[in-house]
Amino acid sequence: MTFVINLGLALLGGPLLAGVVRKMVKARVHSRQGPPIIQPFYDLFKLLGKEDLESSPSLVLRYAPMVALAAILAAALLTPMGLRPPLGGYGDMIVFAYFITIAAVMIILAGLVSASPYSMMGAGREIMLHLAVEPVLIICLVIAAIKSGSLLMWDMAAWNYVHGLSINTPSMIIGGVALLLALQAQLGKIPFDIVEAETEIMGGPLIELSGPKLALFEWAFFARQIVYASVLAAIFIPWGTGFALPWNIAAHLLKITVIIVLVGLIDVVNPRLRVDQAMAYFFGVIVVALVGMVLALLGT
Amino acid sequence: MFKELCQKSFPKSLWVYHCNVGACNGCDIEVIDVLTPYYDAERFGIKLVGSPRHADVLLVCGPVTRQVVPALKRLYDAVPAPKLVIAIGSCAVGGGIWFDSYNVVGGADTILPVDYYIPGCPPRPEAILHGVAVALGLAEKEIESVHLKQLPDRPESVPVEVESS
Amino acid sequence: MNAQQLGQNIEDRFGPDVIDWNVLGPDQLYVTITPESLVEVAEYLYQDQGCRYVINGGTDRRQQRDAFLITHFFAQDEEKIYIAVHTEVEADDPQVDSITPVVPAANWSERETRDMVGVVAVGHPDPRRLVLADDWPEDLYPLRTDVAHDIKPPPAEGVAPERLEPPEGASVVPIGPFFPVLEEPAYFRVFVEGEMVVGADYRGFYNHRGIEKLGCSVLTYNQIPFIAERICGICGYVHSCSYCQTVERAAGIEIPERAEYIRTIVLELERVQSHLLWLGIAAHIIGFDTVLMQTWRMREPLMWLCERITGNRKSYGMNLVGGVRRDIKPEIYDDIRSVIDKIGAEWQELAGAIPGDSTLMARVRGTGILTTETARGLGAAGPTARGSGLAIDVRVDHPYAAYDRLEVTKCVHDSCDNLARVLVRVEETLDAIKILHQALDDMPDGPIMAEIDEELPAGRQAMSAVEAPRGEVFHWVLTGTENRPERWRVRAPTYANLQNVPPMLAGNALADVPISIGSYDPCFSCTERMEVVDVNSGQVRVYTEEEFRAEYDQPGDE
Amino acid sequence: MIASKLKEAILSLRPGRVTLKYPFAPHDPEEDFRGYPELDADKCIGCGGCAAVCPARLIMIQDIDQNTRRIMRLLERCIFCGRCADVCPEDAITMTKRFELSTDSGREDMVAECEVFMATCQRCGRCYEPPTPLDKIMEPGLRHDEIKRGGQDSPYKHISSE
Amino acid sequence: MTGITLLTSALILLVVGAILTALLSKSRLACGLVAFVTVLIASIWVTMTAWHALTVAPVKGTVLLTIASLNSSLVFTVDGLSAIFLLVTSLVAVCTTLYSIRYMRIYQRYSLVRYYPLLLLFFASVISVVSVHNMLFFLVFWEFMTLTSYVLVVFETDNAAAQRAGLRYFIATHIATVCMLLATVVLYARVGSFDFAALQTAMGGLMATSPALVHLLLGLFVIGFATKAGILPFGFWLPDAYPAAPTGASAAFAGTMTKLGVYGIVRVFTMFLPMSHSVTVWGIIIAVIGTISLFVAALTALQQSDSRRLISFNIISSVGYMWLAVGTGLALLRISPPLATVALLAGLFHIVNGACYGSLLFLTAGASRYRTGTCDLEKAGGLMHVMPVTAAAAIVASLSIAGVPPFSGFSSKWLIFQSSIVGGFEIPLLVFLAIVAIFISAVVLACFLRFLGTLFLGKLRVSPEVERREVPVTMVVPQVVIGIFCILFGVLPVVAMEPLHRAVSGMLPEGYSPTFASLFGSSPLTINLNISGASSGAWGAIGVLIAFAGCLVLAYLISRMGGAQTRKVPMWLCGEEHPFAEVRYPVHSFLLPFNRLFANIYPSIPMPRLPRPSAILRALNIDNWLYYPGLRLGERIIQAIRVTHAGVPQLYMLWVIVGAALAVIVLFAM
Repeated sequence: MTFVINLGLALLGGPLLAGVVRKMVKARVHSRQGPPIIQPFYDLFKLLGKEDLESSPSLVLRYAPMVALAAILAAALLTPMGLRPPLGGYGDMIVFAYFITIAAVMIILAGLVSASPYSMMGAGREIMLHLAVEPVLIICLVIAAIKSGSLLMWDMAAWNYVHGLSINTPSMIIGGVALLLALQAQLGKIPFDIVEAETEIMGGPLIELSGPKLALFEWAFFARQIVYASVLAAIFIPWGTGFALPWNIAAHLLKITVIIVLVGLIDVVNPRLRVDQAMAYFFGVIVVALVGMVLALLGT
Repeated sequence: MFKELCQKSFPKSLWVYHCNVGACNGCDIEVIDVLTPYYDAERFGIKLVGSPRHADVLLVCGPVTRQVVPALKRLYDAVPAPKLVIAIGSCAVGGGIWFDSYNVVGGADTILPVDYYIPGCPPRPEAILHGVAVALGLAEKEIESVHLKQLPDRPESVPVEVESS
Repeated sequence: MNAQQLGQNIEDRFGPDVIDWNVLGPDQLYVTITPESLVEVAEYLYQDQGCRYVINGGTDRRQQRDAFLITHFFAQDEEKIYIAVHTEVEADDPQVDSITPVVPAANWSERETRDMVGVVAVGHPDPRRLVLADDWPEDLYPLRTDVAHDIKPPPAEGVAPERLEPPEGASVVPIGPFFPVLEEPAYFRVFVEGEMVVGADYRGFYNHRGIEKLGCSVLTYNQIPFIAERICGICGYVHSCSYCQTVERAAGIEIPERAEYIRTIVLELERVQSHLLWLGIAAHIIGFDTVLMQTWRMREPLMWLCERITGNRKSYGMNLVGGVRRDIKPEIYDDIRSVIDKIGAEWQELAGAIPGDSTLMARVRGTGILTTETARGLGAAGPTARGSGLAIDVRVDHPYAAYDRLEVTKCVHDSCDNLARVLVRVEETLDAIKILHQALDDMPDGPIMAEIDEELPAGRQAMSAVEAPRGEVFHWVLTGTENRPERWRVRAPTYANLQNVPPMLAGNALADVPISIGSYDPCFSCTERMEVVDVNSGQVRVYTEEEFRAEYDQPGDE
Repeated sequence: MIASKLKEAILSLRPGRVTLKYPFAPHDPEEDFRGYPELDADKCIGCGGCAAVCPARLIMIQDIDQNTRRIMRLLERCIFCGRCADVCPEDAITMTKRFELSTDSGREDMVAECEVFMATCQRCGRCYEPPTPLDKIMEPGLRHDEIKRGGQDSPYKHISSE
Repeated sequence: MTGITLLTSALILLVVGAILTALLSKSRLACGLVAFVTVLIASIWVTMTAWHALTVAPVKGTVLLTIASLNSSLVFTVDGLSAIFLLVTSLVAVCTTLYSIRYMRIYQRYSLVRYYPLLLLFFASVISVVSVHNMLFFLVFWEFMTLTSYVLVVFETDNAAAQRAGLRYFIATHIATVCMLLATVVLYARVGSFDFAALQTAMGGLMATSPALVHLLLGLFVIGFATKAGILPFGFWLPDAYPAAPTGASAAFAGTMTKLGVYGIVRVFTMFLPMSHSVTVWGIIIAVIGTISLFVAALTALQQSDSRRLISFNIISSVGYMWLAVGTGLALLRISPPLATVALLAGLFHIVNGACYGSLLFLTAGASRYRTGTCDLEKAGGLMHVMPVTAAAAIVASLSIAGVPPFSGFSSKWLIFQSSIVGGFEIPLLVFLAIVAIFISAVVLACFLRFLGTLFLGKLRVSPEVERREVPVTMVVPQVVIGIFCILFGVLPVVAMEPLHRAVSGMLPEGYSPTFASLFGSSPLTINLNISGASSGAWGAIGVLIAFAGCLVLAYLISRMGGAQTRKVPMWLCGEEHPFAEVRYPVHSFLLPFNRLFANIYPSIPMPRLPRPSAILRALNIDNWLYYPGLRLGERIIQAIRVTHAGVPQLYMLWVIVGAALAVIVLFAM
């Protein structure tokens, strides 16, 4: 049951929410009508039916997109999405973080194997951005771990549901804010869509990919949005009724929609930053998160 | 079943790679104009992409100049099938005002198999949208070749049947 | 000092080397000198008289004079003079001294002349043969009169262009010919270390369509405005204007005042739409699509307005030699006013939001630095020059159309970075709206086309310039027989500006390259309407590792 | 920073959705738009003035026999400048507002041909006279027995033939 | 034969083998074969002994040699801890020797008499070092190991760089030995015995009388072991010395010798030091040193373009993880024994894994050198097209060292992170160390992606005379064997953890260590970490893998649902053609902006000021006034320490003399 909900949310909810953002946020700010809400699905299905061009044939390139999507889905199975995660007993936040990393690694590998200067540059940017952003996620999760006394993500979510947001726990608030600040980059949105940067390096690591490979990566990106937003929603934003159907699913959906819309809104009112500027920004965010962690260690 | 779904999705999501093969910029600007709020081609799932690998449609603007021919061929080769080629503007359709210049090879169909033509100098954004609509099957083409003949005994002209060659 | 005095000065200084000189109108000086003295005269004009180099043109006059005519054009902006320095080169020994060593900005055009007309610039620092397509035959010079305009040599296999090698340790990132933010094919070889640019190399001519050849061989005087307009699809009207002005000057045609005002209004409308367009594209380059969408939304009513005034959204087709084809009906004056006022109001708001937008500023401030010295040395034009602190504006310096009766402000910023170029254009747009109001208020009644009774005589020449949105457009026409010019020479602003790209790029992050190139509002189709090819302007500063580190104070790797 | 972003957002949101209904509802061009040049075959006298001034040189005048003159226009490369309409002494050419010219066979569909009946020369006095000396009749057009298409003599091979 | 006889026989066999190979050294193949057979048999014996010690009971042999004057006798004793190292050494020894048979062909110019005999003696000394419980013999064998390895480092006699590296190594490790010797002598002076048990008594006594001296002695031991382990700032010799040796030997060093530094720490602090507050303090110190070391080493590794140097730096960083784990374990020993057990187990587990992937990395780098003749990442690349097995091994090893599930590095790192984060609830500092470690784990990944990306993945890029085929089978087999272990310990960590738990239990005082099931749950497939009753972490490799495989199948089905065709095309370079060499993105360019940020971890050039994107970021950027100054301070300290190790032999001699004098003063002051 939870398997179906988590997978379904990641696989179908991701593109759908992206479609909502494109139509409701992006097009609205652009003063235009915008594509249909299910446009991402059209895009994905179309890509799946396209020819698959191989410029540097290799097994790595062939399987990297599948592994990337699978890793994100596996991470989704570890993420509390309103309910107890189906794989909760098999992996904790560190396993989760590593699956997220695997997905990033696959993008990097795809870029490296493509060997085009643009893809190499994109891969380099992905590594740098990942190095700058991942600590934020880790620190924020550690804050929650300290508060809940467990590294299991559903323990953290449960703690959050029980204790909620309170002025007595500023560390959690800071953690949530830091994670929100980092979310933009983790979701590959402007001002941090530096990795793909269509107008600079033409899709970066994805430049040489076409057809199903591209579709799988795109799908993984959509699913990643849900996973990250779920982490933020379940662990740092309270208002839920614990692990019970169906209201907490609804509440969770509402929360991630709000988060993704917010991210989309930031996306449309900013230009892309350079990778060094982004790294400088994230070192700032890391420091903020560390302050949160110190507070958590001090017991607040 | 899924295969069919994928094929049906193709016209609903046309990713466009726009290439200028020697144009004056007029058509290029109108192509971008089509994406902007008043015309919003994204309604039809059309968006510009940065890599030809991601593209479904090649928008060709301008007369094909001599220097650009090899690059254009490589570009066509870099687009995954199924693909459409749309020639935009009089230059890409027929070579334009410089059709016979020493450095101009001709219209886009001199080099590529072109699927749709959108004449105009530059075509209005509406004309481009109309071309897209024709390509998507949303509209019918509205022109055809004209063959008129003045008859000596009759004051009005009549269309003549001409075998299409 | 006026043109007369300058001519006298040159004669006094060079004596017998000056074969002939005369002045046309108040501001055009034509000097014919011997080939031997060319370099000295150029140096005198460039160094001593503070002239700005414009361009070089080569004309095949073997039928008339058994010689090639080489002409270097200079401009003296303070004194409002254009100077043409003619030299005749013997037909059987087509060689002339290169002035590039003393006038760096002549680099491109001397090579162009060599490739198109076959006159070799002796002593050129970068004499690679790079004109036309890679597979164009060696000894075929398209601009010579005995070469047909529609000659199509068969393609050749295995011809590789000469390319600049990247510095040690750097790799090449090809930007172009097809690159998403370059609307046109242009090919930059950017040398990078990591994401840091250490040099660049430019190769153009993908857009070369042989316009000058068509103008001098198949088209007639009144067909050329339409092809001139298609030199550039964004700001083509400046070219047709400039061409018509040149022919009118050469033939001594006075155009009606109303036609002058109409030209001015359309020119300014074009400037507004071009700057709006540019801001959108520039924002798109740095991923800020909302600005693209919004500026183009603002621009769209203007396009409809242009369609209403001229019958087409762009490539207006308004100009003929002698005036304009269509009148602006008085009943749409108010529509023009309301459209531009609305744009002005929104633009003002946008301009107010820009300085506070720190993410935007992070991308434009301090990037793409083009120093004043480089800009002057390489002859930058228009907003690029004004963004580097050079106060040049043809509308003020060499007034044309109705600009001498209107109040034009030079918008100059001296921070030399991308931000300066943004701000120059932002202010210029507001200024253009003011000018439009003024022109609409002052516009006199009357005819829009001059009466032309007789054919244009052959052998007359004239120069004229127009301030395009991108900078100075310069045309020179030598009238000919058969109802067409014998030679029509065009210099578009991007031609001058592009030579400034390589020095500007070095030291930037690669992520800043597209926006830096974009900040010039480059229009390759303009540049390459003729025969421009460049692999390297010769001014590329390839930084050594030490220089580079010293400059940017970056620590070493170890 | 926030203030600027807000300003931008307000500026963006104020106009609302401006997207036109086109192509589902017509959006006609402004008056005097120069669209598809239509030739009224009844009015044409076959003077060739249009061929003389056409910058794109797309009008061919060809005498098929004693009293039939064919006016062939390859509108595929028309730049819609309207010069032909300007100079036509009979106003046989009008620049219509038609702009929806897209087609799947550009070279065929953009051809317009008209055969003019040239009777014995009763109309001579009304033949084309250029408005100014600059528009005088030149060779292109009248002299050509065949009309070249862009790319016809291209030395390059079509991609599918490789 | 009993266990210990086997061990002794194995040692004798190795010595005999060394003599044989020395005699046979003219015949290169025979020499290699003899060495391999010797090592194989010896390893089997050693493994049997170790397994017995681990599963049944520690084995203690008879007295082989007695030095009455020093009241010492040589007795081989194998307890749980020794057994772990013996097992690792056996595996590494067999694989590297087999590998060397063909690999040494690239050293045609050099006589093998300087290789196999010394390699065998090196293995013998490593085995001996971990099997004695007498400090005197420990130091003797330790010194013997240093000498043999030194000769291996300077194997390329005409390579000046190797000679210099060897000299630095020699001097550094001897200073380390002197430190340890001094400490030992002080303790010996108290109790008159070199036995570990006796030394513990001495330590306990000293603790009561002069705690300062205890701390001094511990410091000397830490310096000694840190030097051997390559821990910064004492391990500065390592990145030069390891690449200098023939790769077979480098792999052996990486698999065994570096780890002995950790072994020593564990021995000294669990066996010598009585349970007290100072254990906690020293645990924290060790953890901090380890973390600094892994931080600096990994970021420096990112800037290397020689594959073996890159690996060497990562070995240091990997040892840093071990120190972090061991330090965490020691720090928590008094506060939370279950957690301490987990941490120590994590450290030992990481040692096992580190030995596997460390040696495997050197083997793959050696294989690429064998084929291409270079270790420069700039000069070769895309080797997966010619050496698929080596490439696969390199991927496995790289993902292991980077700790990507389900490879072995992840299992042990997971335990390290668990123990240090949960331990952070008790000692907050540990959380920060954990975060640094997690971050560095990503850096290591980045580093190895670069290694993989340039050397193995991507377009083939080798000089034309290179043979385009896989390395010989004797070089492939060792890689495969070690690679299997890397995967096995990742997928089924419990297999390794149970014996390790036994070793840890044996090390700790009675009653300190909870049972395996109470800590890690009873499932053989899943680790459900239970500390203080509540579950705090879970890692079920099999379960997660099954789910992951399911997702993979789903992804595969999705990718096939459109029935896409494949077509081969050239690379898209914006339309123009370029020779690949021209557009190839050079290695040193990769990550340049990031490396620039950390370039000054070593050099003294001040940190470049980064432009801030916005005012709000400026406000957020506490790093301006907190982070950078801290970092700079750290750099300066590191710098200062590095400067003292400038590599001038005289300087080191001076240090030795000063140290000795100091020791004498201390001795007589007591």
